[in-house]
Amino acid sequence: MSDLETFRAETAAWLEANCPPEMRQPMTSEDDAVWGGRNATFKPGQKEWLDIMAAKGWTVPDWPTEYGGGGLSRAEAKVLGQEMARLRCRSPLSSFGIWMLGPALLHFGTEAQKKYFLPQIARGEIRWCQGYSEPGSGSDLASLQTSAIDQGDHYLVNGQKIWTSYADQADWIFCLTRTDKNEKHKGITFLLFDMASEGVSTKPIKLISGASPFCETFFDDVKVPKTYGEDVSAIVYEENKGWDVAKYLLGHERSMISGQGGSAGSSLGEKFADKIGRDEMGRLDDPILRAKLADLDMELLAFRAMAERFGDTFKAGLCHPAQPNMMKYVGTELNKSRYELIMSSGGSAVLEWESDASNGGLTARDWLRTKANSIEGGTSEVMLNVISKQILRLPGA
Amino acid sequence: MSDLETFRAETAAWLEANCPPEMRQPMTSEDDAVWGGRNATFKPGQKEWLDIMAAKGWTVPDWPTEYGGGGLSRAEAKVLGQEMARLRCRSPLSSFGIWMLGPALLHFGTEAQKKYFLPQIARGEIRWCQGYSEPGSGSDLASLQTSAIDQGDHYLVNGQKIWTSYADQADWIFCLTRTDKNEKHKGITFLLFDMASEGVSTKPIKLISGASPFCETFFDDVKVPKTYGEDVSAIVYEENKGWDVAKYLLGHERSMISGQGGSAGSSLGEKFADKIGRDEMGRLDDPILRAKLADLDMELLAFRAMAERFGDTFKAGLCHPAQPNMMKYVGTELNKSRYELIMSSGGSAVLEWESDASNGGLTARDWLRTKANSIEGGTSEVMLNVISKQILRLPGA
Amino acid sequence: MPLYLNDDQKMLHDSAVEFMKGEAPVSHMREFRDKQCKDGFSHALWKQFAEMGFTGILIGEDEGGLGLGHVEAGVVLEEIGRNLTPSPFLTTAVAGVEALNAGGKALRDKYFPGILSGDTVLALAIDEGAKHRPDQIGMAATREGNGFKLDGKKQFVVQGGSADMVLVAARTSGKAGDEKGLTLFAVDTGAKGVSRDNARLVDSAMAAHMQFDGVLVDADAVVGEVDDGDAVLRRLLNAGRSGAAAETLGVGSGAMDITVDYIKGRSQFGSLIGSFQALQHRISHLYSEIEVARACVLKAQQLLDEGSASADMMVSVAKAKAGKATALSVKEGVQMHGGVGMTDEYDIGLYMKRDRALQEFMGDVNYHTNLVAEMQGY
Amino acid sequence: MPLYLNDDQKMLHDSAVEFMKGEAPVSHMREFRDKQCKDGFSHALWKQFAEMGFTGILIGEDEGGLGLGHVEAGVVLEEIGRNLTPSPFLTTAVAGVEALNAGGKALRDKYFPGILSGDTVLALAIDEGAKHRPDQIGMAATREGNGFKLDGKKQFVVQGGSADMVLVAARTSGKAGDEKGLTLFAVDTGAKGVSRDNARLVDSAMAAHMQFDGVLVDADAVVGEVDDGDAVLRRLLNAGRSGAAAETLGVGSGAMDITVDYIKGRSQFGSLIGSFQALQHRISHLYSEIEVARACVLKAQQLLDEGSASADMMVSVAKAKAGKATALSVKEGVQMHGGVGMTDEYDIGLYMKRDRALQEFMGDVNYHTNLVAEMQGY
Repeated sequence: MSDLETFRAETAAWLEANCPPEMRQPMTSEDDAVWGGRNATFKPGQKEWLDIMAAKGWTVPDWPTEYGGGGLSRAEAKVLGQEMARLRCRSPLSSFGIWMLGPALLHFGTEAQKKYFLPQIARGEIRWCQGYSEPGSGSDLASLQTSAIDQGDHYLVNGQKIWTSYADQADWIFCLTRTDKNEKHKGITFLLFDMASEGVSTKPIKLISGASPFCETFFDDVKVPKTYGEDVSAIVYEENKGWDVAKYLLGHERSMISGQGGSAGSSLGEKFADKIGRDEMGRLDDPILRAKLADLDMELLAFRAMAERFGDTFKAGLCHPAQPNMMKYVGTELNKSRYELIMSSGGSAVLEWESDASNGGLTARDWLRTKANSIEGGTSEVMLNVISKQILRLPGA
Repeated sequence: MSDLETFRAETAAWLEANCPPEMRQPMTSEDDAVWGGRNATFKPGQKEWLDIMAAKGWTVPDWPTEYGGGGLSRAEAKVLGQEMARLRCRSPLSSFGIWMLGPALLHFGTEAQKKYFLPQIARGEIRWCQGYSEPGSGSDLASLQTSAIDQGDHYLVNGQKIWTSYADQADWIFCLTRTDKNEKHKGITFLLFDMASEGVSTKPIKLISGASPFCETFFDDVKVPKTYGEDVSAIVYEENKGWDVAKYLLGHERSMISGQGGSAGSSLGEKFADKIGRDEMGRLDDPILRAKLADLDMELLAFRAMAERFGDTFKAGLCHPAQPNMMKYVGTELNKSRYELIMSSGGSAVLEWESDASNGGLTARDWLRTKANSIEGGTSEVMLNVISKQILRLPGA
Repeated sequence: MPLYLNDDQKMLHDSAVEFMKGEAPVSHMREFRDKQCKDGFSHALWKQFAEMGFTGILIGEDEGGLGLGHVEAGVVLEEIGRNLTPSPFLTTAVAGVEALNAGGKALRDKYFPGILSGDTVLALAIDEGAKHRPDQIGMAATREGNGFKLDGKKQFVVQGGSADMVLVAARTSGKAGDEKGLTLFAVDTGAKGVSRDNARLVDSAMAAHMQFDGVLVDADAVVGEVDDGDAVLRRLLNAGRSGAAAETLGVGSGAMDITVDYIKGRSQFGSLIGSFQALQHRISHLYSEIEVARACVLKAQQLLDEGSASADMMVSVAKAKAGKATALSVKEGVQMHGGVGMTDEYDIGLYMKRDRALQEFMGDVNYHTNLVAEMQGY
Repeated sequence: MPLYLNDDQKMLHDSAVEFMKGEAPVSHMREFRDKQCKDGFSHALWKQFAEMGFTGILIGEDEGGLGLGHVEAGVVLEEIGRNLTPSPFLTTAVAGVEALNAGGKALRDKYFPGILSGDTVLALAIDEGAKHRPDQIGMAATREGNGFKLDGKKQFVVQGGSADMVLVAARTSGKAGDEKGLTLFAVDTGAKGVSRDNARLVDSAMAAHMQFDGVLVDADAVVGEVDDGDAVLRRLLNAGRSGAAAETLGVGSGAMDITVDYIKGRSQFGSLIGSFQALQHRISHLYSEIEVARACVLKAQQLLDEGSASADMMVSVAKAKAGKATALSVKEGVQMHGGVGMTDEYDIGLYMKRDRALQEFMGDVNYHTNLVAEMQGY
């Protein structure tokens, strides 16, 4: 047995032995995700599962062990993911710290920052939010205006962010601020600070899906110390170089989001054929819908191949650095199309918004949620601009 | 019986009595169209039919009688068209003089120009071609460079045109020339001159369909007199105001072309169902193709309604002046889609390019021909620019 | 008949525009949504519809109505769509009245006065599954004494919860799929055995799951002919479908207009986003689609008013094309709004939700595109 | 196996790129078209293919070939597509050899040497109507003595006019539509009763209408099993389809590249048209489509080489997606070229024509999309 197969067997056995039974049930609502943080509330089994996984470093399996990670190789981490999926173990921790700030710190952070922040993230002690977009700067992120003025030992932060995910529940924020008004991209600084600081306030934004996962976040003379403790800088990378960190994270985010379209496990047509009924020839009894489902199923399978190829070439350093933009564009548009057909296939039953039969309008709310796929993390239009410029090298792009 | 119904009955009787039997057979090739001109050749019945119609003014039924027209009202002209279609009478004359120059002269011409040129057009004595596009100026027509330099009693014309329809068979040309290099739109003059003039040469362009309906046309020190005879000006409208004439004609051309998508007489799906075969339920036995045909048939019926509405509102002066651009865009794109499905439905049989069975590749050549629909007379992109600017009034459009 | 509104229709259009903008704009819909109104619409507004004469558009002049046609109904419906106005107009005054016009005088005398005064609300009980399949109706109506006994379930009965009467399509003979054997009944919702389970939809309209448990109705309740309800059902469906197409067109047209306004005012990268050519081309394409849809809708209504044999085909074309164009309009609308398009604060998301519900009502794009193919014989 | 070319495949790719660009670029295709070559391809070039080893890619090493797989065949086919190279490679060295690999040693000994030397050309006689419907094969093969007698017609036999042998799918039992009862035969074109009517196609390739009038073949001519040719036919089809997908991808990719170059050089309204955002977005979308198609094609070939059970599905996905992306590529290509795109002088129109022929070869987008639905069970 290869080392990897040994690892697989041991991992499976450990998961079987240690994962609480509640954590092996399918999630039924957004509440079932564990976000951690200072004010975390837990359902049965959640805290236990988080702690046991964090102790093993498996909330962040491929981070180095000295920062709270599992120290697994990429191949081992993949095996862990596969075994967790196979045994239906839930993810122990959802976290922008893991997905976003962690990778940025691993790449740009000082040793002191890594030692201080990463283990907190790995153990789910601090819940982070991301302060990027502002009301006036959507796709043109670098036009942001939230100012951080150097006051010697601290910055004075004033301004407003928007689309801050769960800002009302977050402990800390990683935040793009303007430290030089005379520059655009070169006047931005990537700051870390506590959301409990005086002068920080948040206001949830109600979405068309009825949910409010995002906030407006206001900074009114917020004092951000330049260092925490002895030597932990509040700035990631350097002053006025925050755009480099942001760009890195955007690329990272896009390559994460880019897999969305491929997430479809099974054929939509197969799923709906029995619900809608079959004609005398055994075909889904709505010929035009069937044609659209067939086309979508073909596209989903095609995108699954693309996702595999992207993953392989990305890891091997063989794909164009701007390729995540293409993946994000195709994957999100496909996911939107997929949900349009889910709504069409569901008919009037999935129009219901509050009924028990519709699980509180789950399908319709999910459908509306997908409309943000091609907006958040860079709009489809921005993705196409990037492809034009960086891959096709078109003039003036 | 209303006057119009009386007119209809009389017209039908006259057509029955006067239209040669050969001219009531369907056209089988491009040669069956009569273009007239100094070097015209005729098949049996063609000359007779042209002369008898011209004598009645019915080659241009709604032009005034003093210019060789039939003097019919718009309603009468429509009835004539309907009766000719019903009785399958061929058009007696195809002519850019009738379609393009005539309307321009009727709108902008002097009395002397109208008296001189229009009757020749109506009788098919002079075959005209249109000198608009140049190699460097496609969509940006007004950037044209062919120069016409004032030499007192004549202009000296130098330059090159492209996409001149049948220039190699035309007698005269209506031509956009540059008379002021310091202006763009306001430096263009609309000139009329004889293609037999010294210094004019033409070279047919071979198209992907295999046909060569267009030429490159070269002007090498061509002398164009300022007037023909006593008082017939070679300029339509005024010097440096040729762009107004061109714009008028482009609008006219677009509203003519705009009907194309609606020209489909019958349902494509119906036409192909028996050829491709039917499944056990009687449906066209290619479910995805059937869905596409159904969508196209729906779109064709929709566009037919649009064409009717456009015609009605256009005549009544109720539609937006830029609406022909929308019609041209939708109609030509639809016609291209239609031919794509005709090719799909025909399968390998319509791939043949020279065989008798495929009528010399007629379907494939027609298919390729449609690709020009969205390029000639203003590209789809230009149409969309015009809608953006003139109808939606978007900034910077 | 030229394919544009005549002077009288234009006047009606102007007054519908003014009325809906003044009395029932999007904020009105938000108000009724936010107070979780159990009927999903304002009865006071319904009275105003009556005062404007709208509810009597399809009712003959001799019966106190305006004696107008589907074109005029469509004029009102397009404004309802444009303003997302919640109202029972389509089910009551368009599809419902159209069906009753094919019924006996007794039925008309019973229901028209209440419709004309804005007191009565009708609903349509056609669908039995999650998709619109009127050719598959299986609900049973068996003869019982002088009348019939109805047993079965109906879905997606829009306004079913507040309706005074529902028009119920059921089988008096044959089985699901048979062309003959359908009968249309006017059933008072107060009748014994009728139960209604109201559900709020994505667009905050209310629709009922209805159950009929041995509901007894007189022979008088039959609209049209027994076992031959196909004709009256088709009239009802054509009116409902062309009406829904007109309302959809209003939604698509309204969504486009607010999007054009938005991109004229929003700056990114130092320019108004409406100046970006990629967006210009997409929205100009959308404009073209909406124009084509408008032509289809008007044509279908004119053909219905003429009693033309080709009305069925054009109604399906109109419902399909309006649905296609409007789906594009709300999709582009949300995308071009960007992040704010996802918020409840902006209206564009409401247009997307309304479109979704209208897509399903009386057959979606796929259903009607397939009908076009079937009517063409392939 | 990672989803990109390994080092050996990359080397093969580089040599295929260089070879095709040097020996058989678009001008080569124009030359053979303009001289109205009756075979539609260069026999000398076919010899060069053999010298390069290309014709032996799918032939085992023990039989003198390279013993490689569909990925490698696809590498060559993509360059054939990109350069519009006329060649019998796909029918002979890919689909033909794949079928013979499932046949007996006698057949392989008979044909492989000629294929390896670039002397032999094979063709595929599958289609009987204008559309690809292998499940509807009706051509009769009846037992006669020790062998079979073939009677019937085949259409769209690409390279049929110049082929030395055709692989003919016929019925030895059952009727059109039955799954069992098919048998695949290797029929020498010189056999008595074989007649061929050659036709030039839109892309200047040649395809034959073939007629078989009582053509007698030995039992040795059977490829695979009698009455059970389904398995070998599927191998032939999968090889042909994935190969056609790779060639299509080359066409689409090549068309995109020349279009990108064109819009970088062409000015209108004082700007390079490649700087117009509407065009940028459209061609960036196209780029994405081509990338996805490339992933599918490679995946299908890898699965075939692995002998995976999911290869059938992915082959259909690849043929459909490559067809869809390439149809878009040539459409956008001609439109973005504008007027010159319509002229024979520019290459883009030739890509459009080649795409059209490839779309029909071995099942078009519609056919394979439908297969995806059927394989998924709806």
